[in-house]
Amino acid sequence: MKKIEAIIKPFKLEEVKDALGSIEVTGMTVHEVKGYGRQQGHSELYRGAEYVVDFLPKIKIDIVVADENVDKVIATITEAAKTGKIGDGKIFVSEVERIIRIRTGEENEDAI
Amino acid sequence: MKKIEAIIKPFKLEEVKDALGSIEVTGMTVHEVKGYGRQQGHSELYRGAEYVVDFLPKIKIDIVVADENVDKVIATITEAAKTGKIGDGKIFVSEVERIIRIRTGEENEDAI
Amino acid sequence: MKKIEAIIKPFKLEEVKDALGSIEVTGMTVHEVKGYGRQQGHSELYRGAEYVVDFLPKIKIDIVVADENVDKVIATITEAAKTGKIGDGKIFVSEVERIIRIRTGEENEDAI
Amino acid sequence: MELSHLQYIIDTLFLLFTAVLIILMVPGFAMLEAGLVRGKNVSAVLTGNVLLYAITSFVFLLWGYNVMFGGDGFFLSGVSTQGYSAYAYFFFQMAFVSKTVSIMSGGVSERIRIIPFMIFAVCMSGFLYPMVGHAIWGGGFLSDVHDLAGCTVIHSVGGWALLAGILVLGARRGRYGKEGQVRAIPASNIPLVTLGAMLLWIGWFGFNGGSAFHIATDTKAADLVGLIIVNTNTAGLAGAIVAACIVYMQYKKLDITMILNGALGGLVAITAGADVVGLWEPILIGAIGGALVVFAVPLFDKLQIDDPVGALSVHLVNGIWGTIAVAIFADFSLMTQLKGIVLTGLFVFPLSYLLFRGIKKIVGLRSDEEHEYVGLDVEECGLEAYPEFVKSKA
Amino acid sequence: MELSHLQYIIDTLFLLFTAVLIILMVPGFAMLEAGLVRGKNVSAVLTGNVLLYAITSFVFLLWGYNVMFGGDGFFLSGVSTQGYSAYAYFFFQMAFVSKTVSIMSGGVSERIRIIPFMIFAVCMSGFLYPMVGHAIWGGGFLSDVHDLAGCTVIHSVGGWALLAGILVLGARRGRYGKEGQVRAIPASNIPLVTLGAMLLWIGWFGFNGGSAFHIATDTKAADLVGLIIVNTNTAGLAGAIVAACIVYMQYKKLDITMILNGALGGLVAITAGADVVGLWEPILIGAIGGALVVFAVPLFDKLQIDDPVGALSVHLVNGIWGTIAVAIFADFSLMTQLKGIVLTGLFVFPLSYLLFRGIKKIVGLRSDEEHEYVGLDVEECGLEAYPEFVKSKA
Amino acid sequence: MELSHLQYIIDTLFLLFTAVLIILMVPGFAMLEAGLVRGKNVSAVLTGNVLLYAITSFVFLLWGYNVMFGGDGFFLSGVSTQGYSAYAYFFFQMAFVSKTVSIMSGGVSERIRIIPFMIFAVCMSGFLYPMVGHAIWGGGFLSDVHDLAGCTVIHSVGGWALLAGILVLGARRGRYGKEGQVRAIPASNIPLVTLGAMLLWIGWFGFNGGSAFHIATDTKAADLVGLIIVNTNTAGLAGAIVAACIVYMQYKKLDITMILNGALGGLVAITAGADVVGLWEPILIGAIGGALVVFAVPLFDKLQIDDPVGALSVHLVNGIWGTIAVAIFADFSLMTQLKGIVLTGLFVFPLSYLLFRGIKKIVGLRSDEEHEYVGLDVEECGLEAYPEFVKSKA
Ligand SMILES: Nc1ncnc2c1ncn2[C@@H]1O[C@H](COP(=O)(O)OP(=O)(O)O)[C@@H](O)[C@H]1O
Ligand SMILES: Nc1ncnc2c1ncn2[C@@H]1O[C@H](COP(=O)(O)OP(=O)(O)O)[C@@H](O)[C@H]1O
Ligand SMILES: Nc1ncnc2c1ncn2[C@@H]1O[C@H](COP(=O)(O)OP(=O)(O)O)[C@@H](O)[C@H]1O
Repeated sequence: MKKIEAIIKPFKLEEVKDALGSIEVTGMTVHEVKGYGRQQGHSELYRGAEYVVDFLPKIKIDIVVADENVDKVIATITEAAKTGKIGDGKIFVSEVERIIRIRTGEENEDAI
Repeated sequence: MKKIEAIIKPFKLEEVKDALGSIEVTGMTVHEVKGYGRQQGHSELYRGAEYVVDFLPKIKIDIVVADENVDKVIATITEAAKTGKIGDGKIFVSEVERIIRIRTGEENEDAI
Repeated sequence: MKKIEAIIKPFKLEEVKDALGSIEVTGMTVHEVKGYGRQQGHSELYRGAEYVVDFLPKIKIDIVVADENVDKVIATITEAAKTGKIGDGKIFVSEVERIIRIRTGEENEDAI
Repeated sequence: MELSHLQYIIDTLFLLFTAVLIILMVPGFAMLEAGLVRGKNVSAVLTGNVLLYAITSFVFLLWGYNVMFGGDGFFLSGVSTQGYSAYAYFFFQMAFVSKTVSIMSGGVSERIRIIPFMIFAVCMSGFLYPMVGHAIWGGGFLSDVHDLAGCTVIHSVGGWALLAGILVLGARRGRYGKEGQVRAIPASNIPLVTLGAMLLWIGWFGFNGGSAFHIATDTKAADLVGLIIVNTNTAGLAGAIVAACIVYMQYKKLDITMILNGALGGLVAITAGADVVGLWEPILIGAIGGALVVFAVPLFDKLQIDDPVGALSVHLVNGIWGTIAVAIFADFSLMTQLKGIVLTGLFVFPLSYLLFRGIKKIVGLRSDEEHEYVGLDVEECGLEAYPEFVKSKA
Repeated sequence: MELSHLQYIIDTLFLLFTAVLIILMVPGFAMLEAGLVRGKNVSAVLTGNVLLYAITSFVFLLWGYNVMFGGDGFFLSGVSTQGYSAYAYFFFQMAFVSKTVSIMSGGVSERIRIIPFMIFAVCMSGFLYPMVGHAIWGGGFLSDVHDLAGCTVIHSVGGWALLAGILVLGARRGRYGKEGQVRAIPASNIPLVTLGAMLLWIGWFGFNGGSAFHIATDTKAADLVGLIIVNTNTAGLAGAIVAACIVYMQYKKLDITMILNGALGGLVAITAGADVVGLWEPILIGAIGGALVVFAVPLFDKLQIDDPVGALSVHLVNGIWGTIAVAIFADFSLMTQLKGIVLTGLFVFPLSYLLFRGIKKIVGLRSDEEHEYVGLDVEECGLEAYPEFVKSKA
Repeated sequence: MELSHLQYIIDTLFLLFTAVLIILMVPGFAMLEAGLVRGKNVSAVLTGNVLLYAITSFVFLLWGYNVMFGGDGFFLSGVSTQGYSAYAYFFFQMAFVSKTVSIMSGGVSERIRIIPFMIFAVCMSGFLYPMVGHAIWGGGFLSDVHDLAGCTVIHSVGGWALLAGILVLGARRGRYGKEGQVRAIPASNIPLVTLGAMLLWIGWFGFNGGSAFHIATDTKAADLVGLIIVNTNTAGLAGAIVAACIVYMQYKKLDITMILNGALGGLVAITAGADVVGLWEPILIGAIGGALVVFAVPLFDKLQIDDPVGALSVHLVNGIWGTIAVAIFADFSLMTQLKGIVLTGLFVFPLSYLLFRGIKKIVGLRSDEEHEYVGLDVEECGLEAYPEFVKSKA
């Protein structure tokens, strides 16, 4: 089982969620984060003094899926989240060893 | 060493923390997240128009523990966080390769 | 490729970011979290009643880097985030299997 | 010193007192609107409210007052008053003018750019409003319309202009789905909404009460002022209660934004005739006013006329209803009242529409897509309203 | 035109002015309470405040005013006034009535459902309050109790009813631990608390000052109004300062919620006798008032009487203290004052208790466990007060 | 009953009305400052504002009033008044005193500890302010300076003391970089800033209008009050508009904090001479006032004089400008006005500086580094202003 962490632009959340809904993704967890990357922050003037906004608001979505679904999920996210402009974000994939559903105690694939 | 990520209902945080305190868990990191899963969001009416709340507030707890403690921690969380109703949440376990305590530079098991 | 998760004191964020900027780190993602550890919370009195603040505000930084940069990044963070007082935080390192840059579709090392 | 001098003095104090109450409506509108929009557009709405008070009052001082009261110069020079200080009278009238534009600023919010809107505000306070005001209050050809404190002169005028503005601007992005579904966009700060509405309510005592102009003519004048203020309050009460009842019956929830809109609807509805009805009529007038709001809000949404704060339902619909109510509940000609309503609409709506189209063409009216996503605060004001606590939202 | 007409006019203006100040207390209470409760219950508290103003004022207009002043009809018909406009007098009296229930709404907040509370509000404004008011102010059998602006008639009445309500309701879930530990539940928005308390303070000038009813009888009447307002302010100052000193000595922190409660305690304490003491007595009266609040708040907690905003300490404790203070600092009978206090308590507390029990039985009073966790805003109002920035809390 | 008694009564009512407006400035300053500081220092700023109102008013009641108006006792005993109630006059004067310290509290915020600041407040309200007040208003040796409502007596006095305070305190940590770069620290809550500024604006009508003291002497007195209030408003309008124009030309953004500061700058600027100029001069006076603010704010930053809310630019700079403007736009001696400005500065600044140094030495003045990081709210007040929604910030 894999954990897919996708960092996207906030206003893309709705679209990504809808796109994932149309494939077999049944759960996800969303974090509000701040990102720093090639997309530079912007600087604002407040009362005549400069004020740099380094970190831009981003959304991180964690989705844990069975191995066979990884490619599909990545493709779906990539398509829905892309604007083609810098700052579109990244996807990280890593191994998950065990999953437990708290309500039922089911484990692993059954618990996704 | 393993990282245990538990997604629970917000009002269970206190109980889970207390339960973990009574076994040997000495540290944890808490995220406020929004979750999407079998537990459907609800829709509200605001000024006569519908308004769907897809994502429900959840708490994600990260706990890094030595391998031998994983089962105990999972059992403890499962017990404390369970309400039996849909939306109770999930636990994900993954491998951690290295731990460093910033203050002392200690590594791995010593740093937990 | 590795994911480095560093939990630090909030007011150290600026310094850590600057220090990382001076080595080859080009991206990071920041979470606002609450931490529980050796550093005890404090208790306040509000209207004559006690009120315990268990969880202290912390910043979690996720940085995904190529394997060869892990040591340098850890050293840099450790140095910049250290105050020597309890509660300085921890660094966790884990394996990342795949990276995708959403904008271009580039993968792995190219996508960092 | 004669008795008449004391009357002059008391009436001056009375006008100053009521004018100050009216100016409390400036923070009133500002808070109401700041609370009803999303966190990312709050500073822009507030900036608009402050600037429109400054600009419209200034224009009215320079020449609008003269246009309205048939003077021919600048400042107060062309207008004569009797029985109270000319300054107090001007101050009272000036307190009215920004209301006409404040009414609009919530309705066009979350997408209009501030500077183009201020250009419209100049036209409104320098021409449109004083011309209608002249016709009805300044001795013009609609003087026989009974409109105590501006159901038509202020609320309908602002409402028609707002309707024109919304039609030219279009809806907020994402507000209506492809199949016409209405997507609610929740208010960001309910305490501000409540504070704003209550300040408006309190300001209304000055708005309507002061429109008697004299409290010191004789004891009857004092009674009349008392009656007007009691009636104003009664209509607000009735509007709130009826809106609460309907909203609860429909949705099983006490949506406070609707209840407050209902109260404001009742207050608008009594504005034309608070002086010519007894104690129980305001209950009916206000109750109908509150009900109209609750029904009108989803109706405008069905027509995809996107009004973030319900200003059309409160001010335009009830501006019309209140002006008609005078004829129903008191001894005034329905035809005359309708004439006032219709001619005002025919004058204000097309002109406002053309003005907004012109402004759109020449300097642009609406912020672009990205700025609307990010919020107008950063683009227009260079700052966020709550930089430390609003979460990332698109 | 005679001089006496001018007096009539000035007193009318005076009553209208002070009544408007009192109505500023409506947003005052609303903001105070909205700031003191948790973010998830803010809209419910605000909705309650708005509706109770609407409903109690409306009931008072329909029949409460007649009950209170011995009339026998509806509206203002049965009550005669002299020396000022009957409308202004009614408006002033109406401004008082919602206070009695506003006092309570913070104390029962975060668990009471809105509609059952509104049923109680109808009983309070239609019967309980006007009956006590009749006994003390309306020429009833307690007319010899000196209570300028309602230490007993308003603050104690609201306080006793609140105590009954809290006893019937019970504490908020999680407020008291199994071993009786008190768990603090911090206020969500301190600027609102401050704004609310300051609006109440300012409203109090009208509350007490206007209760002189006449400013224009002669220069002494004007002096008396001045004295009342200065004394009101002085007691507030003293309450705030003493509360700050005690709270600092006890906890080494300047807990602003306690300081503001202390100020309000001082203001309540001077409400009975601001007109019959000199300039220095209010210092003592207010200082004791402020001290009482600081000591009473943890005391009620020890008794597990859960009052989220400290309303019992401010209004009930100081309503009693202020009524007694009149006998201590001015030439009034202690027995008479005590009689007023005790009989009011004996009348209001049991009846309120029965009423709350009855409402609980018939329609339910308290929200269920899950809604209390999630917050009353969503359940009662269908919206959140700060949807964009309150974090997930249980 | 004679006519003169009615004049006495009306003037008393007038003073009470205007004093109440001035006291609206207490929440005005509190909200303005609470909105402009960071979320972690909001409760501390609010506590300071409440306590300074309580303490300075109390000191003024005890002895400050006597110092100012040449009495020799305590309370109101040594001062005689004529033509209105002595209580009303005292109340009006008392409403002024806290302003002098309120002006300062934003400028020293985010680092000053509350109790040392309150010690300064006692000295200010008990000695510094009443002594300057005595010199200019109380029949002292600067009586020929024309200063209607305290451009010098209040705004400059507060401004000079603030400058001394800031110099002794130093800047907030992190505000200025090593190479002197200025780092902006954004306001945490723009609606509060707007509400506060608007309440100040409205309070100013009482501030300046009431400083005529009489509205009932004759019709000219009533006209004068009307003129003052109109002029006050005009200068505010002009200040806001000019600040908006400049800020937009410089930065292409409508920074609302600057626009509101500009309005306040215009209001300060007209405070000395609103009674001695016609209708158009306030436009110029206010416009220059607004412009001065926009230029002064970054200037003070260049000098590393860290003033979180722009109080020096608003009150000190415009206190001076407004006092000079009287000589430019009306028939007063420039030398006399300058003498008033300079002597006040020479008196207040060094004494305040010494006082702040002394307080620093004896009890400490500034919070330590860690508390400044964490925020003063927790350390000073034991609570957070927005515990549920401010994010972790350092
Ligand atoms: N090495 C990294 N580790 C963790 N997060 C990263 C890393 N690089 C980028 N990110 C996240 O991805 C977001 C987008 O990256 P950015 O470089 O701005 O754009 P792009 O991926 O389009 O080149 C960043 O804001 C940050 O949150
Ligand atoms: N595949 C998944 N990946 C990441 N998070 C998930 C996944 N499935 C569920 N979650 C998280 O767990 C929470 C509870 O899941 P849900 O399906 O609602 O209930 P249950 O686990 O009781 O069936 C969700 O709100 C979401 O935050
Ligand atoms: N086992 C753990 N799992 C996850 N997070 C932890 C763990 N231990 C500590 N942390 C995080 O690190 C922070 C600092 O830890 P703490 O024990 O207070 O200080 P120190 O590392 O200096 O001994 C905690 O607040 C928490 O967020």
